[in-house]
Amino acid sequence: MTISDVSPRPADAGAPRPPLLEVTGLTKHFPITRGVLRRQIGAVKAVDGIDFTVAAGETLGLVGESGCGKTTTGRMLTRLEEPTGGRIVFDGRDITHLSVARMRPLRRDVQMVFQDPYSSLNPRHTVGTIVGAPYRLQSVKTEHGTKRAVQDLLERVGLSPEHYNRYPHEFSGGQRQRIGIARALALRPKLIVADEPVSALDVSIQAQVINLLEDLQDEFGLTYVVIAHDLSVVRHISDRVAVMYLGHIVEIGPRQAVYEKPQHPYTSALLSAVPVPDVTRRDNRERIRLQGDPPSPIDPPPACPFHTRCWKAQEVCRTVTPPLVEFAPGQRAACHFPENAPDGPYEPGTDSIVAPAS
Amino acid sequence: MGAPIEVSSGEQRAAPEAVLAGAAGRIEGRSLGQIAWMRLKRDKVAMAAGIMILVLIALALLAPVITRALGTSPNDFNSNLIDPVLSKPKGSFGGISLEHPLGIEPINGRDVLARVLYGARISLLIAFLATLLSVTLGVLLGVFAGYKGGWGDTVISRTMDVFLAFPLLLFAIALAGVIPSEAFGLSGNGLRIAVLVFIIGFFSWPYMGRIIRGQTLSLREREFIDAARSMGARTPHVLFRELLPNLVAPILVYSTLLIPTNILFEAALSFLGVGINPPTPSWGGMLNQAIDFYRVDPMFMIIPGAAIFLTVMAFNLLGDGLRDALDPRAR
Amino acid sequence: MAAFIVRRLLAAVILLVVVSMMTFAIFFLVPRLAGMNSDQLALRYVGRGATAESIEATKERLHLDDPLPVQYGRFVQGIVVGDEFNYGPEVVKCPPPCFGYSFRNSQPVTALLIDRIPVTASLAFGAAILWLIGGVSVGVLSALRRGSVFDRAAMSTALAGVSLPIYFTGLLSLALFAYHWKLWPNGVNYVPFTTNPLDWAYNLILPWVTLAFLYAALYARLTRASMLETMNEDYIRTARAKGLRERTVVVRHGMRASLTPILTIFGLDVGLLLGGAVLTESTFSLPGLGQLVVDAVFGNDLPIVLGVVMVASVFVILANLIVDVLYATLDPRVRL
Amino acid sequence: GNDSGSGGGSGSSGGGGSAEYNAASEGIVNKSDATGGTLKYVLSDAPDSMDPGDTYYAFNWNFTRLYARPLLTFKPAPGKAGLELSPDLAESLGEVSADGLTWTYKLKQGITYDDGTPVTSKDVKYAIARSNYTAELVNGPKYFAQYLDAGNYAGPYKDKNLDDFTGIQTPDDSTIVFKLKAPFSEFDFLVANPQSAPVPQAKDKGLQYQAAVASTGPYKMESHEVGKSLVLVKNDKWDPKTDENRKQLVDRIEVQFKVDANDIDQRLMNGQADVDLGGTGVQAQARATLLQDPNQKKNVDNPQTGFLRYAMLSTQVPPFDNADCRKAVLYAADHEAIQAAYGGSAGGDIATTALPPSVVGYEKADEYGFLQDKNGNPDKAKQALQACGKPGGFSTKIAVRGDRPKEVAAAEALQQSLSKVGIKTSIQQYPSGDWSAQFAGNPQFVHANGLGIQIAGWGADWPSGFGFLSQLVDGRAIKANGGNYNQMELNDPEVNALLDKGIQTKDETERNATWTQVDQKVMASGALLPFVYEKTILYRPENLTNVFVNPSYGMYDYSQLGTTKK
Amino acid sequence: MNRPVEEWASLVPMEDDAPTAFLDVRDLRIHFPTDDGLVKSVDGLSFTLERGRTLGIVGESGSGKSVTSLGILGLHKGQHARISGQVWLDGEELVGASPEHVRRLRGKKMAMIFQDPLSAMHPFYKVGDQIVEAYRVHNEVSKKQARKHAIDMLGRVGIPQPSERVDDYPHQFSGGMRQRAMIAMALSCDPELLIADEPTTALDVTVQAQILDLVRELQSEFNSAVMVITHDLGVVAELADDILVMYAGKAVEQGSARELFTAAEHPYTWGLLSSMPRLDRDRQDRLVPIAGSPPSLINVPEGCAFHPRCRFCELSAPRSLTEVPVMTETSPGHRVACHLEPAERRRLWAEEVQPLL
Ligand SMILES: Nc1ncnc2c1ncn2[C@@H]1O[C@H](COP(=O)(O)OP(=O)(O)OP(=O)(O)O)[C@@H](O)[C@H]1O
Ligand SMILES: Nc1ncnc2c1ncn2[C@@H]1O[C@H](COP(=O)(O)OP(=O)(O)OP(=O)(O)O)[C@@H](O)[C@H]1O
Ligand SMILES: [Mg+2]
Ligand SMILES: [Mg+2]
Repeated sequence: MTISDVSPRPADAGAPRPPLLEVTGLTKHFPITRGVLRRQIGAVKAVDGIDFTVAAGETLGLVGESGCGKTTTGRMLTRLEEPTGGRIVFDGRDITHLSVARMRPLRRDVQMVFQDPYSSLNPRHTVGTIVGAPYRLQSVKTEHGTKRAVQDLLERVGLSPEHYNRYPHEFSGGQRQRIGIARALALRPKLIVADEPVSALDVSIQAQVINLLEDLQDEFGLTYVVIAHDLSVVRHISDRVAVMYLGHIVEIGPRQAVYEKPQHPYTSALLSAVPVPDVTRRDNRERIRLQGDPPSPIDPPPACPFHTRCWKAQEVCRTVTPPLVEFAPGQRAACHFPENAPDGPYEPGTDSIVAPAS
Repeated sequence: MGAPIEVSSGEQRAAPEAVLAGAAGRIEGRSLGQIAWMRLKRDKVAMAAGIMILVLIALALLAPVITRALGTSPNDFNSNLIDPVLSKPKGSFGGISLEHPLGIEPINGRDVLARVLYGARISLLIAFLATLLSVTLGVLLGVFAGYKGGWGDTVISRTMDVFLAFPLLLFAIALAGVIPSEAFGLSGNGLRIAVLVFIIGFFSWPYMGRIIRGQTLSLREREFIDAARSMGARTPHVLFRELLPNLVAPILVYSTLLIPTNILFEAALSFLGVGINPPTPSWGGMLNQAIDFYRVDPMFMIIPGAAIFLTVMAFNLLGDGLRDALDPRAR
Repeated sequence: MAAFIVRRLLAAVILLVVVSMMTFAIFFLVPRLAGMNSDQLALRYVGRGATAESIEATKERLHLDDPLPVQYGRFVQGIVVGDEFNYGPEVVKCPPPCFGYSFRNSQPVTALLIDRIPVTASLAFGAAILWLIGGVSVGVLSALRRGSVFDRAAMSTALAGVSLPIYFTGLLSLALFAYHWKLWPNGVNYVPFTTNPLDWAYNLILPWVTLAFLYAALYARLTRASMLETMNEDYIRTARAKGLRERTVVVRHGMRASLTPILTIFGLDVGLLLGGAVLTESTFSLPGLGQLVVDAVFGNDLPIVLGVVMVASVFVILANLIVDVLYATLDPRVRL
Repeated sequence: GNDSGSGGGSGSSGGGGSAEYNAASEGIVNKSDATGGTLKYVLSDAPDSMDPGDTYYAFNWNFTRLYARPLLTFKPAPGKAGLELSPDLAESLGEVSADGLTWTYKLKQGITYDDGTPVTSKDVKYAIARSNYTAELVNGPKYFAQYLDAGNYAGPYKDKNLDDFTGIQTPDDSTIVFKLKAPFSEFDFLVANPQSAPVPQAKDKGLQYQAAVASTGPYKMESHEVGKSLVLVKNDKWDPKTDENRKQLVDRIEVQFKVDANDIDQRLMNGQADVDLGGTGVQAQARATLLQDPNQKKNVDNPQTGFLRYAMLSTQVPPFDNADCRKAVLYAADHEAIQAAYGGSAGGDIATTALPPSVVGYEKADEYGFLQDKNGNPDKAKQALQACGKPGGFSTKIAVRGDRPKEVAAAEALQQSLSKVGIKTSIQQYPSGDWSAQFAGNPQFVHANGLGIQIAGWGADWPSGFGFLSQLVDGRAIKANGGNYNQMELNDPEVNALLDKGIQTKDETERNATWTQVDQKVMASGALLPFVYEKTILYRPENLTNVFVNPSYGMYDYSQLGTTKK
Repeated sequence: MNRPVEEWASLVPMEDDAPTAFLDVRDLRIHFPTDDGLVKSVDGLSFTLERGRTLGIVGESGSGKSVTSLGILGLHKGQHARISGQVWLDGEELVGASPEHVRRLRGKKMAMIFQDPLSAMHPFYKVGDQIVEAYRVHNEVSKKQARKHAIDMLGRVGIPQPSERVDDYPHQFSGGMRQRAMIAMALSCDPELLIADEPTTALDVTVQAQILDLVRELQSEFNSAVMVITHDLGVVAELADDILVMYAGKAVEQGSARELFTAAEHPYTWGLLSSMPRLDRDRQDRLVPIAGSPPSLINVPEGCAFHPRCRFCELSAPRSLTEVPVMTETSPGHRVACHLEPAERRRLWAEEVQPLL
């Protein structure tokens, strides 16, 4: 028996809604300087032209290996990093190059949850100060005063209002992450970018935070961009998933499609590499084992960035950049030889790693 | 199947306990400062040093009262106690007696105890004010350089290099030498103190600046800074509300360690003869006088030397203790 | 690496220019700001028999009437292409690097510097070797026996060491060792190494030990802290897990990593000392750069002050550079 | 028996006084003609120059005679006789013309430099030209430039033709004639300065001449590392027959500069050095050791140096523009405490006059009763305050050279005694380097900062009232721009007139009486508060022979010393 | 299936009993006195491990996993740790043995792979030299031979061009390569016991899979005993034959991997299993977390350390609040420390827990 989605999710409602966030050709290159005059001799192509949209109320999961540009993307969305190129349109406004001052009012609508619960809270501030900071910074008046609002928030994220005067070091990792979430929620943002919100937490605590994020989304109609490298977490939390590799989005689509019928070989490889806590299937799994590590973003391979590790790579992969093509409804991948495309070359066996839908 | 298990009720059962973050037992809204204070209280040596510093400050403040009670004064001559031919105190051990517990000065027989006490005022005052100045400069510039990076950082860092590459003492001597007797509405010793404070403070800020810059650099990478920025915090807010409170510990520690350095600096200047105007006593000045007599009247050198030593040592001990207490890694 | 060195050398030149300008400003500008005119400046150098004519002549000879930038330009020019100097009946060439001539006794500053550097260098290097050996070994032992009687005693001594002014320890040791116990009945008198190496060493022992005591105390504390930190590193655990002997762990793994930063501080300290150990030299009356410059400061002998400051800065900058290069060779992670 | 004593060192010291406390102040100790050995001089500082024409230190005027012979010099004798002049290069003292404007000297025959070249009167002329008329040699006094009638002579470095220097004429190689602007009766003293020692024009290297001075004396330079060391060896071209003023006893003289003052004492006592070239006496440390130990005390001399230590009360700074206010300070001063600052009784005798005793013209006087009321006379001081209209006292500043510990101590002592009568003072320290140029010697500065009291000292350029006082009390010489030694700004027409009169008076007795008058006038003004007639404590190593203090220099006469050490 | 409750202690052979297992840890306690109190990092831990088998130790952060492994290697010496209990390795007791003796065994008989390969390798020495060093302490060979061996080892663990990379510094390696190098170093002396402390936590999934494969291969090749420490149940499931679950310094459940995944009996194990989202099942609507936070090791809750977070605490109250449960065998090779009745546990597993997985 399966537990399918109980509460109807907006993404499942089918009808496409206007996107809250629209990203086109987003690029970030960090310059590398060298020599006597510190000339720029190259760049870390951390993010190299990515496009995606996020509809209001949905959750987009961003996965990929370390260094593929997830965090950089997230930081550009919240304008903590100035994009080198491309466009970010939020709620109909181009925020790509807004000045700090012009950006300030918009910050109410875009908030961030950070990865490290230990470094994301100022150890010298009380919980009340931390969670109340958004009100003060944005000069927002609340009905019953900031303190009440903060205490309500604390209660909402599962902390006690008495914690108002305590300091972060008195809390465990999971509780700190709740404080961080409360802070992000304070101004009732439309979009929350969460960069690895649970990867620093203990297994036993992760689920608490994931549940909380989901509950809050329902309650406040939030839109999430969740960055994570843990594929199971991403599957659990996202409506749509984008897979990044070396600064590029190689596949993006609805959760189910991506996990069950991945088009890009890299997605398949990722999925097959996840260790499964099931001893019974230990020895009869078929695995795709990628060789080596991702190449350096300073000097990425030409054309398809994945061709150096791809078992299907052919000459065309080395010369022609595959466009992001829609292979199934909403599911797009950048591959010359997609895995599960109806008309693409088909390699049997690799899809067996994913449990069949019911 | 089945209703999802109610999460919240279960979660509130567990008491929020910091795993080893603070002390065991009840943790009732205790700030890191309070924890540090608790740790410090357990550090007997640091506490003793702290008490000694307090006593010293009290002695310095009460110097007029104490000397009056003892019936001495720092500037009164006791020529009758001086050997007229040899210019040194009659009797042994620098003329130690009941009336003059620490002996008397050669040449004119001034009471050494009174002078040491009054000297403490000058030494401490200059050291404190100079420390204040260098800490203020060091923190402002260090935070700015560390946080802003780029050109500002380059310029400030290079400036710090320049200052550190300087033979400071020379400049101090040179500057102290050209002090006019009246300036900025100050004159006499007031002006000299101001100038000494300026020289010492102005030349020692890079030490603080470097430390603060380094700390700021690492703090800047902490996510709470990004958090503040992502909420639209302006730079002053980030600097003063977010960064500065986290710099309190290093500032406190290194100020405490800077004070003894500055006491030594002031003493060195006085020792080289560019200190405070006579007859106002200062420890370095007393040592300077003592050079001429250190073999015939060693007490006169040992006493101000010991005063400097004990004070500097006390501040160093306290600084070490503070560092241990405030060190986030220390357990 | 080469680019790094070139860049640093460029930066060093800029730094030297800044340092020299600051020195210039302090010694040339501040007196003027304090209300001195060029007559009074000249009066400093004409002696008791000053007449209006000799003041005028001195002003001219020392270029005191030139605007500051011109004077500074002449100074720089002297260093780069040399200068000439009027000795009276004849004009002599001063080859680069020419730091000018003493305002007081008209000696070429460059020669004076060359004369004094060996004294300061003898003092600095001798003391440096002592304190490096003493401070580091005490620090390492203290760290390894943390909390032991040795550790406590060593650290208390070290604390005392950093809390004692050098002139105090210097005078005390002179009083005791030199005069009371008559180990140096004539005090400390510098003898060049080339004249008599034994005398050289004999006369420097006291300053060496005194200076080294201060620094050894500092280094013992630094080393101990650094060593404690290193010995907590994961790679030390790895070394132990490999089954290495404790000695190997401490020496090859612990000390290698913990002493590298100490070495860089060491380089800087020696660099600073080479520019003149003012207090030590004046306590022991060693005719080094420090003495020279203190005398020059008190005597307003600006060319000497400038010369020593420049030499001192060069030492510091060179030490910085050497330390950085050394660091990069010792720590493979550092890329220049 | 043979078993007693070590060696016969004492045997060679034929004749002369024996070692006793202060013996060399009045007589010659260890008179001896024994030759050989090396004399080691040490100096705590570096001299301004070893060029006889470019130095203003008494010890150097004393010492340079070993290799430079001026026209006249002071008699090598202890006591008053040492204040007299004796012919040196010249055959006799100067012959003055009737109008007092021309002084003529004849050179002795057969005097040569160390290379054998004969000395001519042109060389003497050249020496004076270079030392007084050039911008390079600035250290020495410029009396010749001041008194010679030389027009606008540009000096030998700018004007190579010596004939343009009309202030001095050399009719022949052995005659030299000085032409003065105005009569100057003490001109002989001027030519006793080493500036009149001949310099061959060809050998003059200006500032570098000091490295290799052409010698006329019994010694010549073997090596001279400027600022570090100097070695003199016998000059075999020196003929004792032409020179009754010098001896050539030791083979070699070594001078080491920049030795720490305390170490100098140590070396003298350990026999590692023979003479402290500076002649300023031992430091406090050694003083205590020497004076406490009778065995050592006999090797100590305690002569007067000819220096007066004093405070000047600035007559232009209120309330010291009122003579009674000045006198209040004089009365209130605790001379004993001040004497202690200068080293107690061995550091100087309490001074009561403007002229020190070693100067001709000195007459004993004690107008204010300093000697009776050694600790001050508060009653008189209060009367004086009353008289000046400040019965409750007033406040002022004491300026002092911060790098002179004794003067600082004296300032403190003065401050203490003044406070007892209600005169409040604050002490201001200034670096001695700029003392006269910028601070105490600069009237504008003094007025602006209200420096009422200034502490300093003075020694005569030659031991006469004029030599001592002319710079100190002549009000017409006050320079508005600084560089003054008349820091009290005393400008008393009577004093000025007396100075003019005295220097033109040919009769010595009458002249000296004028100086006494000046002294009295100055004291009466109350602007000068004499502290002490400075004395030094000289250590006299036992091996030194022919040791005596020449009062003209206030130290041992270096032209006579020998040693028993081989 | 209600077998009489037997005390775990009675199952442990007494000291005089010759240990039969290759590694036999008995009642190991490692406590650290600190200013804030006594940290009982490991508090009465016992387990055995045979050659050729893999033991997985799971538990959340701070439960004492690393301290246990370091304790076995004798690396707490000189750290003010209070260690008691016994560690028998191949018939030798190590806790009481001389440090020098244990040192000789380290690296040769037992070796360790650390979690963070960057900080675990000396930044100043070349990778090859660090392997050479490990090899040469225990083998009298020339430098050249040792170097050849190091290159061999690097090749064995799958580093491309080992003869060139041998001269690289650790920071020049990528994360995966560093971990391989660590493994090469650990295996350089063919240890019989290999302890891997979170060998893949710092790595990406694709690299993690490579490393897990490698460990598996090497184990079958060397037939060594392997202890894998992790908090990722997936990793354990891939590698381990047996699993030990730790909580607050104690073992709470131990059994074969199959047993633990199919019939876990401790509520904490249930919590672990149900709180993680799993790719191999359908996506659950909600995850079932373990409530609360991990306990402090200074103030371990009285009674069952897990009781403040246990959903079923009431069922065994008040014992769970006062009495420390002991490890009891519930089925052969499967032991649990829980106050719940075994039958009750099985019922809860079947009805409340398993369906949610
Ligand atoms: N400020 C920066 N300057 C230079 N390079 C940077 C900077 N920030 C990130 N990079 C580089 O950009 C690339 C992408 O980094 P990013 O942090 O976005 O990756 P990520 O996907 O979040 O990785 P991880 O999973 O490790 O967090 C990396 O190669 C990183 O080294
Ligand atoms: N030297 C020590 N002194 C004091 N406490 C220590 C020491 N070493 C470890 N601890 C404590 O012992 C407890 C267990 O630590 P351990 O490292 O074994 O946890 P772990 O299970 O490995 O956790 P993780 O999964 O985070 O690695 C921790 O609370 C730790 O703080
Ligand atoms: Mg990231
Ligand atoms: Mg661990």
